[in-house]
Amino acid sequence: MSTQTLQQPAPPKFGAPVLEASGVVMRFGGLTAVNNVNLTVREGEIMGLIGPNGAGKTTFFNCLTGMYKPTEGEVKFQGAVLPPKPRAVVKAGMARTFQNIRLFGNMTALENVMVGRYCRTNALAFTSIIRGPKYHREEAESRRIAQELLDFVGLGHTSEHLARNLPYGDQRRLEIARALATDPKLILLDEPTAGMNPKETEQAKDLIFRIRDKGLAVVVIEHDMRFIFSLCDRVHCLVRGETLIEGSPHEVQSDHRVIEAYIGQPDEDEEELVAEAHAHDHETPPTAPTAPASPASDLTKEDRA
Amino acid sequence: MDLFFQQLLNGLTLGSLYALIAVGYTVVYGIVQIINFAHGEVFMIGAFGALATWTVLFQGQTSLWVLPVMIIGAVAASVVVAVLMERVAYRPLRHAPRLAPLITAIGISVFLQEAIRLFYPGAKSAMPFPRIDIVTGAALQLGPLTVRRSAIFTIGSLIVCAALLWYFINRTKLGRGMLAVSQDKDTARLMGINVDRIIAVAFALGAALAGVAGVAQGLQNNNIDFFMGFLAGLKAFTAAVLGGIGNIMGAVLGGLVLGVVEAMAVQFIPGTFGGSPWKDVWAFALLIIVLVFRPQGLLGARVVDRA
Amino acid sequence: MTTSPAVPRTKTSVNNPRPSPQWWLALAGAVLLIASAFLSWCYVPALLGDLSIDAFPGGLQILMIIVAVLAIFFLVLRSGRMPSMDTLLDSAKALKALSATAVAFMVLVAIVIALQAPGLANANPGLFVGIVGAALMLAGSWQMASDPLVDPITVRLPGWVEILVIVVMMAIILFGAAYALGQEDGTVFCLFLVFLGGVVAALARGGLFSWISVIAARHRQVLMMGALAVAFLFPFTQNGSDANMSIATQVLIFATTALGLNIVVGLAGLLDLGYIAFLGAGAYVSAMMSHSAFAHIGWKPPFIVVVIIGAIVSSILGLIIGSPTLRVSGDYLAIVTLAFGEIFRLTVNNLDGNNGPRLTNGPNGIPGIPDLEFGAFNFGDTHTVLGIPLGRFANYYFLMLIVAGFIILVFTRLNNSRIGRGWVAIREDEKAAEAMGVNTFGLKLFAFAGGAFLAGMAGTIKAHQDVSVTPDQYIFLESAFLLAAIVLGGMGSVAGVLVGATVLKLLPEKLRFVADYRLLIFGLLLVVMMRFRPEGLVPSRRRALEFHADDQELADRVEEVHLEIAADPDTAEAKA
Amino acid sequence: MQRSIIRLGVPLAVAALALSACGSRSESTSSSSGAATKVAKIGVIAPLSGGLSAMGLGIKNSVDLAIKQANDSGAVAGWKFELYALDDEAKAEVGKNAATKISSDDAVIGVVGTLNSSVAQQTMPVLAAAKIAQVSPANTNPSLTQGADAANKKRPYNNYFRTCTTDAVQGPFAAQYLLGQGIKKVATIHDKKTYGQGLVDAFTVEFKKGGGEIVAAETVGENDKDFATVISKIKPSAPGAIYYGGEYPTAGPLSQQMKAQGLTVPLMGGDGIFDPKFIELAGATATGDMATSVGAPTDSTDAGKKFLNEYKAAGYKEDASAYGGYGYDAAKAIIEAAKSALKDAKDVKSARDAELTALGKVSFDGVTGKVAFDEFGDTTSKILTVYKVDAGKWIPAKTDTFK
Repeated sequence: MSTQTLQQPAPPKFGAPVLEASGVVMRFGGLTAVNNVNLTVREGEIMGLIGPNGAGKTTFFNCLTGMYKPTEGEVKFQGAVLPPKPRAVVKAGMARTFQNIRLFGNMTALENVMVGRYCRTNALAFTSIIRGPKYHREEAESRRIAQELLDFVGLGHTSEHLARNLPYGDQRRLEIARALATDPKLILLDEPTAGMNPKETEQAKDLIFRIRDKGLAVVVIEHDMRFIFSLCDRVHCLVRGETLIEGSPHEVQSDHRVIEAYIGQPDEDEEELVAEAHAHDHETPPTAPTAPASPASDLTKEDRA
Repeated sequence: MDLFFQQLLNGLTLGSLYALIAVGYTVVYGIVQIINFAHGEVFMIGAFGALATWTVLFQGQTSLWVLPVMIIGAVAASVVVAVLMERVAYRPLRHAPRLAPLITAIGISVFLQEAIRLFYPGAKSAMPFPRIDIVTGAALQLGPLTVRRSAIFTIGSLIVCAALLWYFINRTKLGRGMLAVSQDKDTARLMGINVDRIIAVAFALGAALAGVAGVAQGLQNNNIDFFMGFLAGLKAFTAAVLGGIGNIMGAVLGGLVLGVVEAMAVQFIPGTFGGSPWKDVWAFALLIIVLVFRPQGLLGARVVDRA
Repeated sequence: MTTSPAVPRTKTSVNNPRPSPQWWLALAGAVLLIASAFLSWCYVPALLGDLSIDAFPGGLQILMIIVAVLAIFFLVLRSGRMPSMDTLLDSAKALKALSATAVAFMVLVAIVIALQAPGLANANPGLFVGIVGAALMLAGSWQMASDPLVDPITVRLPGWVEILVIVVMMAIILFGAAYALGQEDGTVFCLFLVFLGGVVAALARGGLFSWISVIAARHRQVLMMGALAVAFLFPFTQNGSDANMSIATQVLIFATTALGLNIVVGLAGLLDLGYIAFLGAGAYVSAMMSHSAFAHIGWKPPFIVVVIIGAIVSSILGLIIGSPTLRVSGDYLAIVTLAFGEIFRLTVNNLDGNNGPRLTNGPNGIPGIPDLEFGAFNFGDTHTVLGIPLGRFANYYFLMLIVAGFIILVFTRLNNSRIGRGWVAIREDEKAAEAMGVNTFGLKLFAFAGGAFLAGMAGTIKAHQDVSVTPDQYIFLESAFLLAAIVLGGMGSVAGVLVGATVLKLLPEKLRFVADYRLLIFGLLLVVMMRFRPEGLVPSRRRALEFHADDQELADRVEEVHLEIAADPDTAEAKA
Repeated sequence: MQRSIIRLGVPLAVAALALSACGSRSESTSSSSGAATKVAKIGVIAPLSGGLSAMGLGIKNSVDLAIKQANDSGAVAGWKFELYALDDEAKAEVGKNAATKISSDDAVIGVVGTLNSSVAQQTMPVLAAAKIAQVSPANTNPSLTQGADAANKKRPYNNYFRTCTTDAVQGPFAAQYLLGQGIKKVATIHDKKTYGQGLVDAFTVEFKKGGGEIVAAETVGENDKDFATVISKIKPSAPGAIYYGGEYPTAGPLSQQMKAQGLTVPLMGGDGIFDPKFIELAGATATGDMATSVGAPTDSTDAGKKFLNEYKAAGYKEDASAYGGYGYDAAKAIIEAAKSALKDAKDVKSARDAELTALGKVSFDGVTGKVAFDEFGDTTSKILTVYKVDAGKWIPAKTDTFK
């Protein structure tokens, strides 16, 4: 279906609610990472999720995408409560990217995206062995869609390159393409511009707008305030796991508590400099700045494992 | 009812052996998250180390005072082998895919077995283990209970080793270092802990206990052979998983439980599925059941899936 | 890194002046080597398959002729007669390797004569002529400089040439295998291995294989056909002797099982240490349903049914073991499968009526399993085809060949399909795969049960081929051997597993004199492989990458091949 | 790479040249000598490597000895025997390869082997197809000769014979002996292997027949080391003796642990524990333990003494081991049969039928007693001996013919 959506015109802002999270609480043993957060995202809306390090943004993401089961509260997607299983969530139409890129390094860009098609195709072992016309049709179909998505994010030329060899910025975009391949209604981007230079950041912003214009709802975690405020329709600010404020970029921007919350945190510009430095040598992604103590870091811990 | 206690005692003896070996698996796994399949062979090497010490130094000697020296010999042998193993085979693979160290481990254990079989004089078949007057010899009668002297030695050495180990890990600098590394290698390294050294120490610790186990086994069954490590190792690993791998006291508990289960299976499971021929089946079945209902083991914390 | 063909052309003309003194030297050496082959090497006829006759080269001498001829070929290349080839093959490296092989070979022969004749006094002039020749070759090729090469990918020969190359390669393999199996004498066999290793190394360094591999990738079907043809023709090279066929059949059964395991380990990345149990399950099912007097199951269905039942039974076992453990960490799976293997062995060892129901005769196993019979065709009899008698084992060999073919088909097709991509994704990053909607648990379970299914199938045939099933055929070591075949050959690659299986089953048969050290070497081999070449001898490209995460060049290389292959749609199949 | 080869090669070459000093131009040592006589090969299939190689090599050497003697004495005019020994690693598959290899050699008249019953199960059919006689010195599994069910015996392959007695004889003999000693309550233990289980089953039947009582029947795993549980289970039933079916590596420790746990009754077993190693493993407390073995004590009969001396004289590295004598007799049997079979045969292949029939009829006094085969190919020799451990040695206690 993503093919049709390509031609679809931008839908009117603030359509029906896609995602409704109410009273979400996430505890790890003693510490409460997310405490009673409500979030509603509507069709065609870009929602920004900001907050200082360790505010529980990523943890909240994991609750939404079924990686964690919220200790309390429920997450409704298009009116239905989702089982806390990533697969089910994806199938329902919610896709995500990762704060620290998690591509399938030794697969080509195209293959990566085709993996995204997995949940929308259904060739079983038997059919894959017999390879009737139906199989070939499906295979060709997902190959075509994957290629289109690569073109859409501007990676069409690199379809046969191995993911691990792509420059950092392209890897982020490839991850987005992979997420889009699952035909989502809502896409959650975890720091999509981390470690990008201003030019790439602009491209990213443009890309996100085009995704929105496909009629998808978008939730973005970002540190880069300028990016967020110029991108989002609404912004939701988390501090120490609790909602500080939600509103239009303007409201949030002008709220003094938000400023306070960020005092003592590493200065944004500084962070950007670091990020740019990394973005220029396209080798290693900068590990997103997270205090070791924060719950957000135990995903990354498992990466190392 | 006497039989129950008798078998309980037998089970605990058997279990103490498993426990001594199991600790090795658990310590290593807790720190480097690899299953050192070759650990069973380290145990076997320990037994042969003791035998060699005896043959070279006190051929024919049977009085108690040679025992400590034999134990030292055993521990030395197994520690050397284990540390070499770590250095030569495992360290280079620390960042390789999970499969690599596992296959290496299989290779090592086959290699060690064969090395002993081929190069240790007379090891092609089972070899008699030296008798030590006080420790082997006629059993003691406590009322209805028959207590083998070797059993006392085995259980005793488990208690002593466990105590020492607990002290080492919680009270010494090195031990705390191990805890740190098991929590988070990279951070520990940043804190200036020599991770390589800690890992080597972990292997050595496990090996030392395995060495003691080797002596205990020898005294108890009065014979050793090059293949003794395979099944013992497998059982010990089962015990480690049972107790919650990565958790030392868990390994001890797991070992004892496994031993008792085996003993009771021999005595009390009725019908054709009972008795000695099925006891191993029951032991392994227990492992699978535990993994189904409590993957983290009896005392283990949540196991992070490292797929 | 892809240099345009133009560059080397100029280069060659620079650092490759027409026949230099060293060139002549090498040529003289080669000629001398050939000449020596027509002289007597050794005074004792009993030794090394009789090298004592003048003018009629013995087996080993012919090997040397081959080396020399190859050397001359490369020398001709070097003289720049065939520029197209010259830019493709690094004649210098090849020559060095070849002459090194020749020297090593000749010296070894000398040593063997010195030790077994005994005394070099029994050596004839021919031997020393040969040694001198080899030495000259080495001296000549020693200082030769390599020319820069064009990347084989950019070279395109007419299709029929490429196909011809494949066919020739296959033919060589066929006769090589036949010859190698023909060698009874361990020493001769070893010398042959030296020769083989040397030549292969030479051609590899000469860049021939990287070229061939590209061709192979272009003509995957042809390659498959060729390989199948070779395998099919092999029994006809044995003119009736079943001695080698029984080995070949076992190699085939072993390889087939290993292929099944390769789906589990190589594709899905699950370590299964109890795989032999699934083979055993199949074998026991078919034994218990056979007409053996020791079989205690009354029902005797036709064999086809038995095959299916056996396969299903073992896949059910797979499910029972897999479903709980595939949820927890992979390490646990390893140990549980190992435990399961033990449970299986103990159980079949017990079910004799005294302990548990009377099914398997316990340790006695089920002997006297009759040969298969499809209609009038009895697998026990010798059938003569084209005047060549094909014995009992040849029959089973053909049957296994069909099964192997089937499993290879399953393997390759699954490998590059939706399912295969899912498996790779899981191997690469299970969490991410899950988050992309891949049914990780389902796929893992399927791989596990599917592998068991295939093993069960092979097992049902193995039972009849073996005539008897006993518990001691299904010990842990056998599982380890299967795993080793995969590791040795190369995870996730069909050719690799075939190579690995052949090496592991054939060498022990031929190298009887190391018999007692076999396991020692085996253990060492595993460790060394993991340390220095974890991806195996014939790795699948992707695996090679996984094990050398830092190797950029390799990664680039794989990419180019990708781009290249993807260029022509007919070979889209060939994607790694 | 080629550098390293040179570094290796040069010294090797030098060494080779040095070797050439020793060693003179010897006349070729090929089999050209005695080309006039025709060659008949006698195969050996036994574990020549691995854990059981000790026994396998013993068999091989004994056969070699028998062949040498036959050739020296010119047993069959115009014929010369040759040894053709192949390793089976005690693995069925490898044994089958060996059998196939042998059966594709037309000069083979008969095969001595195998050690393991499980291997024999796979070699028998292969050799049968080529009508090659197989005489085993060690297989004790009754079904090899008597087929699936003991009730109505049916010989599976007519090319298979054996010089050792089956468990069906040893077990009952032991039972009779114990009853004779006035021991009426016995506990049995076996290792669940073909040999051990067969032995115990046979023992049990006879012992009950004789009015004895089996107070406990246990098994131990082949890899078990600690028998405490089994012993504790048996102990309360207060048996007068333990009858063990299995081999010495398990029996030795079992005996020792029994005594150590206060179960101080004699342990009795078959020829599988009749080995000095048993005493070594069982230790001082082994005194009083018993074993049955086939034939009169090897070193008691003249034939036995003669064999052992000749074996020593031939200077083989490995000693004859438990089955050397049987192997020697097996080879002798094949040669005996060959006397009539090969006498006026033009080649071996055509003589094989005759060989099989002749084997059925052979009868001579061998090392291990009288060598002759019944209609199933089992040895008719029923002479057995009970040995007792005394002062760290096996002492013959009673030699008798089994009725």
